[in-house]
This record gives sequence, C-alpha cells and structure tokens, in this order.
Amino acid sequence: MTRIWNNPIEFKDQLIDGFVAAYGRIIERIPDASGVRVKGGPVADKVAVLIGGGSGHYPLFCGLVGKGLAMGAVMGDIFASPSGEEIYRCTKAVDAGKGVVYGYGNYSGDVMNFSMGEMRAKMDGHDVRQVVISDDVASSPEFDQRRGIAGDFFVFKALGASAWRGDSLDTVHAFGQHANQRTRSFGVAFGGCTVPGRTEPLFTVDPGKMELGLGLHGEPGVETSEMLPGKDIARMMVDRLLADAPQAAGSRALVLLNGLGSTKYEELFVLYSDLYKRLAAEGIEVYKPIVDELGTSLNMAGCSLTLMWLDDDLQTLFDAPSESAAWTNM
Amino acid sequence: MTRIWNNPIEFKDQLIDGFVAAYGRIIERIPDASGVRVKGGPVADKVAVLIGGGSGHYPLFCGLVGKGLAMGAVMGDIFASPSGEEIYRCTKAVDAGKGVVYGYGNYSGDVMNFSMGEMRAKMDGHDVRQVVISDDVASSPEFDQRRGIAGDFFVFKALGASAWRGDSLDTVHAFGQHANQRTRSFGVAFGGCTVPGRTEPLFTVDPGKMELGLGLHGEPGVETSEMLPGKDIARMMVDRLLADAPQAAGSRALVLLNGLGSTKYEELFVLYSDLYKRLAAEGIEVYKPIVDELGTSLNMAGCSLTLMWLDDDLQTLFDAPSESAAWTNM
Amino acid sequence: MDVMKSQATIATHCIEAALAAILEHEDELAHLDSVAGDGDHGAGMARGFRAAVERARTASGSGTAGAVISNAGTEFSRAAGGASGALVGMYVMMIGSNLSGDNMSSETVHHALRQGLASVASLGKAQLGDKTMLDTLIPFTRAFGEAAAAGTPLAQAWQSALPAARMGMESTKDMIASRGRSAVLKERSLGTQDPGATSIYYVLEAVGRVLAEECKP
Amino acid sequence: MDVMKSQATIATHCIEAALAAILEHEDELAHLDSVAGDGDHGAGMARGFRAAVERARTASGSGTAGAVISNAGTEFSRAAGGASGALVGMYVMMIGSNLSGDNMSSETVHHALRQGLASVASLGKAQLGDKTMLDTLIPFTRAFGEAAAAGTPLAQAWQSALPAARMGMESTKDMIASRGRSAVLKERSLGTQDPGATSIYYVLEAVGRVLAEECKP
Ligand SMILES: Nc1ncnc2c1ncn2[C@@H]1O[C@H](COP(=O)(O)OP(=O)(O)O)[C@@H](O)[C@H]1O
Ligand SMILES: Nc1ncnc2c1ncn2[C@@H]1O[C@H](COP(=O)(O)OP(=O)(O)O)[C@@H](O)[C@H]1O
Ligand SMILES: [Mg+2]
Ligand SMILES: [Mg+2]
Ligand SMILES: [Mg+2]
Ligand SMILES: [Mg+2]
Repeated sequence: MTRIWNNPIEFKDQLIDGFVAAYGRIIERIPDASGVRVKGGPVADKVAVLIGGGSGHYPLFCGLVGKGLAMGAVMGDIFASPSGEEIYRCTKAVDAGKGVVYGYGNYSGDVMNFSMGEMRAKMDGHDVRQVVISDDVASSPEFDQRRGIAGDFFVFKALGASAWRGDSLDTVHAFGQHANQRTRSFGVAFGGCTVPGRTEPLFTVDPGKMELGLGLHGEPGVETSEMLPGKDIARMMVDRLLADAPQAAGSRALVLLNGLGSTKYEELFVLYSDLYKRLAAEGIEVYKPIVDELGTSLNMAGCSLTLMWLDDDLQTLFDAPSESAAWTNM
Repeated sequence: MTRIWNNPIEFKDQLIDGFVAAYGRIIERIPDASGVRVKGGPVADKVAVLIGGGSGHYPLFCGLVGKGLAMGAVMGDIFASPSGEEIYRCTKAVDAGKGVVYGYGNYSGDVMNFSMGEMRAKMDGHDVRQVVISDDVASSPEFDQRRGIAGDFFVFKALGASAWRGDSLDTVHAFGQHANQRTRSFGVAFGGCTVPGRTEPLFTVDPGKMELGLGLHGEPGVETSEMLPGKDIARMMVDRLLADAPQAAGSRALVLLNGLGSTKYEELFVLYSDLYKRLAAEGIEVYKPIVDELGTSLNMAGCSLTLMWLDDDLQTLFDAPSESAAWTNM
Repeated sequence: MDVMKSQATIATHCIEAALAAILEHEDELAHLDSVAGDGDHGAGMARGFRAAVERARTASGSGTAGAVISNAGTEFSRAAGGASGALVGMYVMMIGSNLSGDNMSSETVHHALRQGLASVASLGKAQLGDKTMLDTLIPFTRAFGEAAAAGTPLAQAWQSALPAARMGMESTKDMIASRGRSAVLKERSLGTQDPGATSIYYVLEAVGRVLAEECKP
Repeated sequence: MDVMKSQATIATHCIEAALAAILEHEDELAHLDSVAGDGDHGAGMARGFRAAVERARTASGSGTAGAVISNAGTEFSRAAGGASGALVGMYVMMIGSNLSGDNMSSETVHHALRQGLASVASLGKAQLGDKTMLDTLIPFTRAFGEAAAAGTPLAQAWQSALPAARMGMESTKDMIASRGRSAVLKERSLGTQDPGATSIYYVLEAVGRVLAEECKP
C-alpha cells in the first residue's frame, strides 16, 4: 500500500515538487502546469515529444524526459489522465516551432484529454501529431482497441531518438507509429495496489491464484489462473506474445521484462532465466534485453513481458544515446 | 512476498543465470563461481574492485558491475554472505595483477567470509584490501560497529571510479575508506519481506506503526514508532543523520533516497519534497540527488536516506562516467 | 420563471451541492470503480467539483447562471483529468454555454441539457447500453424534455425526470462495459453499477434539491 | 574402540543425520532467525549440510573419518555462506582435520572438538553469553571433556554431554545478542532462543544417535 503522504489531495503536487527538486539537473517544471520539460526549455530546431498520463507509473512519464528522450511530460493525478487544459499548456511549453508529437497509452480518458489538448493547441497554431500506444495483447483482439502498458517505453525511446537527431515532424510521428505497430506486451498480476489515502487495495488476488492480462492502473486482469511456477509463467508469456506477433516483422526483438512495483528484481531474473531459453527456442533473437521497472502501478505485484520487433531503423533509434532521470544509455 | 520461483533451492542459481542472460552485453559469469565480472574479464593495469554480499538487494551487488564501477561481484544466497571459497574464486577471476579491493557491508557473516576469502587469496599471492561499509547510524553508536545499507552505493561508486581511472591499490583503498567515513544512512520500514519459498514475512509492522532503523536483510528496525506523515518522516531522517554527521566534512553532500522494494517512486518523491526543504534549512548543499531503488530488501516496504559529504576528490569520483546494468552516468 | 435569488447564485449553489453529494459518496464511487476500473472515480469527481466550486463562487458575483456553469465546467475539466474529467467537464461547460441570458425556463434548460448530452456522446463515442454515464443522462434528458414540453416549471420538471435517471443508473448493473477502462474486463464488470452513471445521478439529484428549494415558481 | 562399520562410513552417517535433523527443524530455525535476524538460518544450514552430505559420500569410499569430516566442512562452508556457513563449516572442518588416523577414541575426539571450538571462537570473536552457537558448544565440549577424562567411551561420552548442550542452548533465550546480525536489535532478541545455538544442538543430538547406534564398544 501507499504509506508515505501528507494529504492525499496534495499527493500529485508534492510528487512533482519532489521530482523537480531531485532531478533539476535534467528537467524543470513547466510554469503554471502539471508537467516537466528538459532543463532550459525546448531545444531549437527539434520536434518535441510530449508524453504523459496518470501518475503512479514512474518512471512513466516524467522519468523519461531528457536528451534523446521526451522533451516534456504532462502528469495527471494518480491513475487519472491529465486534463486537456494541462496538455494544452504543456504543448505550448515544449514546442520549439517544429511541432509536437504526443505519445501516451491508449485509455479512453487519455485519448479524450489529449485530443482536447490537441484541438486547443492547433487553434493556437501548433502542429500536433499523436501516437497512441496499444501494446497490451490481453486487452482486446483488435490492435487499436488495446491498452498501452510497459511497451510505452520502447515507443517513447524511438520517438525521442528520432526527434533529438533532428527528424521532421512527419518522420518522428511515422517512427512512433511504426514502433507501436511492432510492440506487444502481456502481463500477470499477483496482487493489487493501494492508492494514497486509501487502506484497501484496488483488487485482491486469492492465494494460489494469479491474474492474467493486468492493467497498468490497478485494474484486475482479464482472467484468473492458478498461480504457476516461474517456468510456466515464462512459457505462457512467450506463447501469448508470439501468437500475436506483428506480420513479417523478422526475428530480432528488444525485450523488456518489467516489474509492476512489488515483484522484485531477483524474481524477475529467475523468470528471465526461463524466458530467454523459451525465446531462443522460438527463434527470437533478443537484442539488449532489459529486466527492470520501467512502468509501474504503485506497489502492485506483477510483471509484464514486452517485445518490440526490430528493423535497422528501430535498432538505431534504440541505440541512440539518451539521458533522463530513469533511463540513461550511452 | 516473493512469488516467482521454481524451486527455492535453485533460486540463486536461476537468478544469476537470468541476470547473466539479460546483461551479457555488460557482464559475464565467472566460471565455476557464484559471481559475475565485467565482460571480457579483468582489465589490464587496473585495480579490481570486488563487491558482494547476500542476494535479495538488487542492484546490490551484481547490478553495479561495469566500466567505472566494480570489476566483479560475488553473490551469496538470499540474505546470506557468499562463502570464503566463492570469494576466493572470484578474487582470482578479477585480479589483473594490480590487486583487489573488497567492498561490502558490515555484517558479521560477510566479514568472516570475506576475511577467509582474503586469507586464501593472499596465500596465492593476490594483494587484497578491504573496505567494510558501515553507514547505518541506527545500528550502533560506534562507527565501525555499524551495518552497511544503501550507503554501499556511494562507496562502490568512489571505489570503482578510482580503480578505473588507474589509481594504485593503496589509493583506491584509501578513497574507499574515505568515502565510507563520510557516508551516513538512516532507514524506516513499514512492512517485512518474504523470502522465496516461505509464506510468512520476516517481520510484520502493526498498522499505524513504523520501524526505525531497518536492516537491509529483512531484519526489523531497532525501535518502533507511530506511523508519521511524510513531512515528519523527513524531519526525523534528516535529524538523525545530521546528529551523526562526520566531523569537519563541510556542507556539500550527495543524497540518496532509497526505496527498499515496495515503497514506490511516487511516495519517495513526496517524501523528497519535504526532505529537500529540510536539508536546505539545515544548510546542506545537495549535489545530484538520487531518488531510486539502489539497495533493496526483496519486497520490503520502507526507505532510507543516505548522505555522503563531499570534498572535491569524492565529487570527481562520483561524476566519473560509469556503465552497469543498474547505474549508468555520462 | 420567478426566483428570489439571482440565477447565478442558484447556479453556484447547484455546483456546491454537487460537490457535497460527491464527497458524501466518494468511498462508494471509489469502490465501484475499483471492481473493473482503477478506483479513482470518487477522487476525480471530488477534485473536479472542488475546483469548480471555487471558480463558480468567483464567477457568481459578476456573471449569469450560464457563465457560472460554463466556467465551473471548464475548471472541472482542468482539475479533474481522467475520462470523467473530460466528459463531465464538457457536459457542465456545454450546459453553461447554452443557457442563454437569464431566462432559465424548463425549455431553455432542456435545450442546454441536450447540448451537454450531445457533447458527451460525441466526445466519448458511447451509446445507450454501453455502461457509462450516458445510461443515466439519456433517460434523464428524455424525461426532462417530456415534462418541459408539457409546460412543467424547471424545478418540478427536474424532479420528475430523476426516477428515469435512477432507473438508467441501476440498469448499468446488468450491462457489460464496452467503453472506458472497464471495457477491457467485459464480463467482470457485470453486476456492478457503473461509477460514472452513479456519480452523475448523485449530481442530478443534488441539483434537483437546490432547484426545489431555491426556484420558487 | 571396536566398531562394526568403517569409521569413514560412520562419519558419513553423522553428516547425513545432521542434514536430516536440520531439514526436520528448518522452519523452526527460519522462524527463530526471523525474530531478530534475517530468517535464513534454516535454509543456510540445510544448504550447507546438503552439499556436505554429497561430498562426504564421495570421500567416504577412500578416506578416513577425519578426511570425510574435513571435506564435508569445507564443502559446507562453500555452499552455505552466511555467518553460520563460515562458523559451522570451519567447526566441522577443524574437527575433521584434527581427527588423526583411524583411532577414534573419546580422547582424540575431545581434542578435535576443542580445536573446532577454538576456531569458531577465534573466527567469530564471540564469548560465552553472547547469544551464539558458542553457548551450546562450550558447555557441550566441557562436559564431553570431563567424560572423556573419566575414560567414558565415545558414544556414551557424547550422550552424557548433550544435556549440558541443551541447557546452554536454552540459556540463550534469556540473553541479549551481542554478536552477529541480531546484535543490532539488542533487547528485541530477548526471549527468543538463538538460531545458531539451536541448530548446532540438533546437529550434536543427531550425531549422538548415530554414534550410539553404530559405535558398539
Ligand atoms: N467513452 C465514454 N463515454 C462515456 N462515458 C465514459 C466513457 N469512458 C468512461 N466513461 C465514464 O467514466 C467513468 C469512469 O470515470 P473515471 O474513473 O473518473 O475515469 P478513468 O476511467 O479515466 O479512471 C465510467 O464509469 C463511465 O461512466
Ligand atoms: N560472531 C559470531 N560468533 C559465533 N556465532 C555467531 C556469530 N555471528 C553469528 N553467529 C551465529 O550464527 C547464527 C546466525 O546464522 P545465519 O542466520 O545462518 O547467518 P547470518 O547471520 O549471516 O544470516 C546466530 O544465531 C549465531 O548463533
Ligand atoms: Mg483513472
Ligand atoms: Mg543471512
Ligand atoms: Mg477510474
Ligand atoms: Mg540469518
């Protein structure tokens, strides 16, 4: 459960305050808005990638703002999309005149609010594109109806790298869409999280059970299963992802095994010890795997596996250096 | 609780296997030993820093092996020091002929095992020094009786940077000692962790209470207190650390607000929003603060605050670039 | 319509009553939203109406009822975020901006309610039966419209439409969500009333009480 | 001393019996260690003895009792890790390497036990009353020494020393730890028996049973 807080109503503002105080060497607060941008403001001649969504998913979203990554992040309350007004304000604060690409996970609240923000920003003359991430294969059979979960990270990395090397608005947008098309995730949950100020978790999982197809906002899974040993979870995750692999996408893939909050690194490595064998057996050539927490749901117990099938463009974008509070690569 | 495992007895081996599979671009397994070292083996003409301890604390210890950081890590079972034999084997596997500095937290098991490892390595002609980290002010009034907790990270960074820039064995060792002398931590716990294969947590905290002076191995705190709002926890942490500040150490300090596992980033940022004000009020000039998980205790709920008082040498060492699975800075 | 207080003041009281109703039911709304959603519906509605009340009070001195309400809606949206922030904010704002002048008859209010409803439907692309707040709003607006067409004054027309709204709200229990977060969980949402349909009913009910008290015909 | 089986075989059986005793009490040891320590004592002892048994079996064919035991101790240390890995491993190894030849009398065993004890004391720097395994080992070794001096054969001397070991173990309940992990917690450890003092007692007891069975005088 969430234990450290002063007043639940002020939770988000205090978390932004603390984040900005801690990482002021990388980011700065956007004046009069619930968001942050790269230190020093938008960088001339670069398309700005603006990412965002509800809070409670750190390092999504503010932890991924910095050189080679997003130009800014707009931050909603715990599990609540930021409002159209906040998105509009942040759009103005990151646009260097080259246009803005929004990147966010596909949830109806986010879609509505980002679209309202876009509408207002366009009225002010900002050129805006959207990449709505839909990697969660458990959430719908139709690709563009799916939710966005930890796959956000790979798409943001592609968007950010494309923007920072100076690509045009159309190109950045196209790479973001392309990255999303090639990204798939599947998650499992073992226990729900508790939001600040409440004492009961959003959902509970019976002992000996697990939830398949978790949501990143504390939503329970789409079905319940017996709790399985690591190697069976590994098999199931790989099977579910490969059953839904993008067409003609080759065999090279980035891999992210992502912890949701309380499922810790050691467990993830044990799971990975089965995953990598399984992926190899299925002919997947894994590139620079990551086992970490890159999209959390407060202290929810669970994890997800994401694959992004690579081509040379996406590999180059992933390899491009970046520096942010939560992700730095050289 | 720890939920993903196949067989508790094989937990450590599988976690090493998974870690090595995931981060093979940075590290490699040390043949015939429970440890990892930088990919390609020890680097000629450099002192080797060998860190280690029980597992369950990721990114301590294996996550901090890489350029600019440790040359290798020796990994014990969950919460158990690695054995003298394993330490001996890893010492041989990292020494490039310039000597080895051990860095580890002060626990009696680790002290005994590292000393046995050292004894055997010395018999084989390896030049070995030790830096035993003792940052936890709650654990004893006497400095060198104290446990090592998240302060390990700052000491390892100093050791690693000194070794990688080519300092002599004596110099690397001296910087490590110096870094430890200037490092202080204090932690609080809200709930215990559960080790693989068990269903009960190591300790429980009554609702509405918290434990002061947590151990990094799931040991309960040294005293119990009422649960406090964030700003009062912040005040207490700062007070406890400053009451024990190193003599004549100036006012510039690195700061690490470290999550133990289930106390997540948003909570830590809320806490930091009070901490930074408190530190400023006490005249501490904070340098590159970190709010992250750099020393965990499986899924224990709690956090600790670490300060390392800087001088120019230590600041240079902290700023030196490094690249490992869990910590990269440019 | 004959009122004792200024219509802007009544409008402000409506927003205040909505906030009070949401705060009273905040835990229940959180619980409903946690079954198949993310549990934040109570907090989000409270956040929105808290901000809306502040803005309404500021606007109330100088403005018309319409100005108070549209300002409150804009502020609701900004502060609340989330799906309901966008939808309810838009609803309130569109009602406000369609309440022309100071002529608050049941007919002008009906016109405003229809515009509000249309904007929610077009923003959210949901339909009757999708297990959303529309399942409360559509029957409410229809029943209100019938009363208005029959010449019923505002406060009574509002009262007379509440039972339809309540039935609509309750009907969401037996629906499978197909819009919003809970849509993913399909059958899991069965048996639980939709949080948005519930909160908007509480709001309508609270507004009804203010109108009954303060709009003396 | 007159034995039916080879002493190396008996030594192997002792290690096997120790493992069985630890496995039987693994949960209890985990629990004792979780009060003021890190809860891994049962797992660590089990890990150590599991590896020790394998090594003992391999060594048993060709070696003496001393070789079996010292090999088992080395392997215990390597596999177990932790404070008890170092200490118990060292203890077993030193006993083995001080059991000269095949003459396993109560006197030679007493000599070996004293060497084992001394190595544990010097490695861990603990004393009687510090709430460690020494509180079991010191009284055990003293009582065993007295019986050996009186000419009691090995198996009986061992039996006769167990009550002192048990009393030592039980006395740790009322002690405040001043060595090892639990030392930090001081008063918190009061009332709980020391895990290391407990596990080593189970080991001594199990070895006693093997000796009673297999060392026919
Ligand atoms: N597309 C939509 N159209 C109409 N109402 C919707 C839509 N999506 C969600 N809702 C309503 O919003 C409610 C959830 O609001 P809330 O929990 O505040 O937002 P979020 O889903 O972003 O957490 C649902 O119960 C439903 O009534
Ligand atoms: N310095 C010491 N001297 C003697 N025995 C010790 C010492 N430190 C620890 N012990 C013993 O080791 C036991 C704990 O062992 P274990 O839990 O396996 O190791 P760890 O403390 O490394 O987790 C204690 O109960 C105590 O009996
Ligand atoms: Mg929400
Ligand atoms: Mg231990
Ligand atoms: Mg919700
Ligand atoms: Mg222990």
